[in-house]
Amino acid sequence: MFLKEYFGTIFRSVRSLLKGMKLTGYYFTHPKEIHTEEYPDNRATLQMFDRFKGEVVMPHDDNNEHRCTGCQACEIACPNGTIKIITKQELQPDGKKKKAIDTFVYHLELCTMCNLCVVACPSDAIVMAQTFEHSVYDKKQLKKVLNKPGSKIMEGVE
Amino acid sequence: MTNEEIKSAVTALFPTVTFDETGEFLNILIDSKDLRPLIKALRYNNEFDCDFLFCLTCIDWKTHLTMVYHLLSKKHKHAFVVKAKIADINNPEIETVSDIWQTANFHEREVYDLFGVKFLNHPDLRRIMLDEDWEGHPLRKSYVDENMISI
Amino acid sequence: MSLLGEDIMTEEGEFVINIGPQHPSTHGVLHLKVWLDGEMIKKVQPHLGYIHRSIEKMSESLSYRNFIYATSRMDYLSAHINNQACALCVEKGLQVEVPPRAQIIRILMAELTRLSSHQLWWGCTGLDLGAVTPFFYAFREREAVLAIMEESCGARLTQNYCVPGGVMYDIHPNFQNRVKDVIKQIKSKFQEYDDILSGNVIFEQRTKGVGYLSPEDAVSFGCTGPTARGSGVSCDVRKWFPYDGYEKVQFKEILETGGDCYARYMVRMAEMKQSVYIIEQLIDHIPEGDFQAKTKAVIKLPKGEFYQRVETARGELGVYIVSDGAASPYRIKYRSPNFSNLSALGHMATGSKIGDLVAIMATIDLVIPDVDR
Amino acid sequence: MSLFLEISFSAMANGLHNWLAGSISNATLVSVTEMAIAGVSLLLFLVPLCFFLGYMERKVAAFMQIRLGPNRVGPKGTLQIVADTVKLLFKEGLTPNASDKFLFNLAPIIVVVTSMLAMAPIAFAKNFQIWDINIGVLYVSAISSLAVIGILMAGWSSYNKYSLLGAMRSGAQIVSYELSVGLSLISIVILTGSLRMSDIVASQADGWWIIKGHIPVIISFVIFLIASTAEINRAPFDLAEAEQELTAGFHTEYSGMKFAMFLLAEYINLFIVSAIAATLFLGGWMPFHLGNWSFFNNVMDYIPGSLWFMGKTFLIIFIIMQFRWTFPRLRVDQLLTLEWKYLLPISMVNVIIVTMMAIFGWHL
Repeated sequence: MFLKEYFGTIFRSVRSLLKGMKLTGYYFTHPKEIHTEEYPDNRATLQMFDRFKGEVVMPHDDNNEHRCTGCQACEIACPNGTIKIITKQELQPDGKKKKAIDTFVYHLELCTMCNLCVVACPSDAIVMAQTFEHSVYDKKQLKKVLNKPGSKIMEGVE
Repeated sequence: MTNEEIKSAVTALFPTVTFDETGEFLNILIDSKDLRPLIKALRYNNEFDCDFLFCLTCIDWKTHLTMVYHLLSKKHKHAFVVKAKIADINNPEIETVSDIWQTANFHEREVYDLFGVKFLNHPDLRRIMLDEDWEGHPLRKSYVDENMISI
Repeated sequence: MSLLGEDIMTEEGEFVINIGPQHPSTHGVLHLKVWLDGEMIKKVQPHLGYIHRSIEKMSESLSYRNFIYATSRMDYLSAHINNQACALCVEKGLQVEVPPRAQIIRILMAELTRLSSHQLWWGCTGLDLGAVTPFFYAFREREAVLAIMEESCGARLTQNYCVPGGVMYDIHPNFQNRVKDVIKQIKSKFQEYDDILSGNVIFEQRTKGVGYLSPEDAVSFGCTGPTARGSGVSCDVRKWFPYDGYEKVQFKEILETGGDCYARYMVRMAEMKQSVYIIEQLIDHIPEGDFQAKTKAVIKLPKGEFYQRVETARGELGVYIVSDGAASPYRIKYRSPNFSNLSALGHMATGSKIGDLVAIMATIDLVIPDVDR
Repeated sequence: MSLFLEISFSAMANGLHNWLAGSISNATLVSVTEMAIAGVSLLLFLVPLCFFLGYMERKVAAFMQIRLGPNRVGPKGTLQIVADTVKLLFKEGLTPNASDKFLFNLAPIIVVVTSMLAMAPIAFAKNFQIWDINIGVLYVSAISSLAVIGILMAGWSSYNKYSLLGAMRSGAQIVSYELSVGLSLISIVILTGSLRMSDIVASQADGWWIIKGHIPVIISFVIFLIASTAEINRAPFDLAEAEQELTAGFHTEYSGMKFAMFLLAEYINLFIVSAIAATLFLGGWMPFHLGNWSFFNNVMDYIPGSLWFMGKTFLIIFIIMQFRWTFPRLRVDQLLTLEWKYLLPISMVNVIIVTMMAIFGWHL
């Protein structure tokens, strides 16, 4: 009885060990199963998902116009103070003064990519870009101004 | 047990307690000095049998502190809240419950760390999150951090 | 040069080693002070707070929409479920009905999160016990799950997909197909998991009878999740206090009676299969409709207290909001599952060996940012 | 081809000896010079061997773990290990302040030297042997148990609690597994009737012991594999350096070149135990022969003996590597249970059976 149990244990143990070795042996002999993504080499073909939250950008069209009205909804929505909007008063052709953005400052180093600013924006002026290679040598380079120099607000965006 | 039954059972044992039923749970309000007999009864009396303390925390109401014990009975499947008012905000003290529920050990250390409530008879009352030499108790409303960067 | 024996022991003749905060087997910055007698553990004392960011204090100054993102950084492996808990608690205060579509999406995402979390745990358990290879097998499937997250939520770990009233945006059009593919892939790999780890005799030896936690102690220590269910304590919030329509979903609450590391391991392995089962039920039945209920731009909760619990991959997460009617919570408390589970570690490890401590830590499945908050 | 290799080595050695004896009159000086030459050529063999084993281990691990492994430095990553060595060379070899400095620096040398000494009686091909000592098997088993001294020394002198624990574990482990290794070696010695390596190989000219010796020899082969894996501190028996428990065990405090020496010793040990297993059980440099198939046997003969030897050795190295990348680690008490409850009784009974087999001539 004791011997039966003793050798039964050995038999079961060896079988379980061989099972594991069979699996590793299978993967060793099947290099096609290799699952590695060779990242810097596949840069040209690497396609991020279209919703990937890389950084906040402000799209400009061909006439260097954006959709930001300077309402500061994103600034309020941001939990970390990532966005700072400096506004100015712009003289309209009809003589009225209108609020417009002077600089749209975006601190990438503070951003947690929570997407709340994009959701909060009433005029769809900012979107998330799919870039992800953000490393720089100086932290100051992560402070970005999103509106391009000389850009204007698009016609018809209120 | 239903809330009404709990109310009558608790009142029978402790006539001084008051109840608050506005929230999700039945709140049993009590003064910090009378906490321990009530807690013991709630834990060990068969009718209550609250074996699971699922949350223990503290609220700083600026004038006083409130210890909040969320209790659940696995057997009777009823849950309610015991709130103990600590009037002395400068030197808050309350009896420990860590010998009744072992989970209270860590939770009370956390409350001690972040609110400064001293738990009497606690086996190992040290700061748990912050350094031993940290000054002040961060979750108190009166806590001011000079190094804080406002954004 | 002094004699080794004199200096390496304390004055009381105790041999104390520090495991952590930077140690290969601690999953984060956990610091355990371990009193040893030879290989035997006499006492374990966790030292916490290396990654304490005071999320509770931070949340007191953030609006109800904003503080949710911070909870992703607590238990980063079940970030979506943390967000869901906060969103549910705010909804409870606002008394908002979540549209059915949003509920189903939330459940699907939560189960995918649980799946990915358990897969990481499985890999790390192998790693902690000295088997490196399972880690890579686990990550192969986990990457596929995270790709679903990335496609629909835009982020792999810290999704921030739940908002009060529903989810932030609708699921990606590819979502259903991709989930079906991944589920098929995962189901075919469960046998491999068993072959390389579960059935392995060395693994069984390392976990069976190790780190015993009795049901009474499990309740007393406030253990929840697989840690408590391994001891036979029924505590699945999805069954006890259903939220977000879990009452309409069929699944089993996995209970094991062993109370040792092996039982906890088996609970998690079976939970993975249950998660797959839930996803299979729902994936073809996502109702049409809104993905978000209308809420005001500035959310103000009525005066009062709100408690919401959910079942994360590690146990019961409670969100306790005390509101004074302002636009940000007066006091918020996260009852994190890991904090309570960790408190049982010392009890479980006392009397076992150093190697067992690693196994126990692995099967409690600690996430230190959640302990420290 | 094979003859060419074998003869050339003997001829080379004899020629060298004659040339040295002719040019240097002092006999002691001649033997010292010969030893130096042997040592240098051994190093010239061992360092590339360890480079290769390091590369092989990484690739084996990677392929089992569905990844690619080193593939950046050099073609297919072959130079990765060279880059690592260069890194280790330029790293500062720290010595902890409170450590016993003499022993701390001595320990890695002892570990490497003992493992290199054990290379001496290994037969790479016919007459291709550094030292055909008449007690070869005994010599190897004696030398290899010396390695524990180096490990204990490293652990003790580091003045680190992890190191101390690791060293103590290693002591218990090597002392107990020494028995099983010895007993499984003895079963072949009994069958051969000689401790000399060349005799053991010669006795397998008509078939390897693992085939000739039926099940008992297979059992002692398996026991030898398990026990020697434990003796060279490799996973799943790497308790002395159990990463998850003791960070790095006895070599926690070592860095730079001193650490590299432990690594070197580990790979030399791996090679040695595999070489001994190949020699004793798989026929060393003897080609594989099948009964009466003279054509097949001739073809097999055409493959040089050194290739046969290396092929068998690397097969066993691969198996030991696969152990490492498949299994979880045992706990220290289970490790001892395995030895004292399973391996030792079985190998004792096995030795009796083998003895009977040798007496009655049951083997082929």
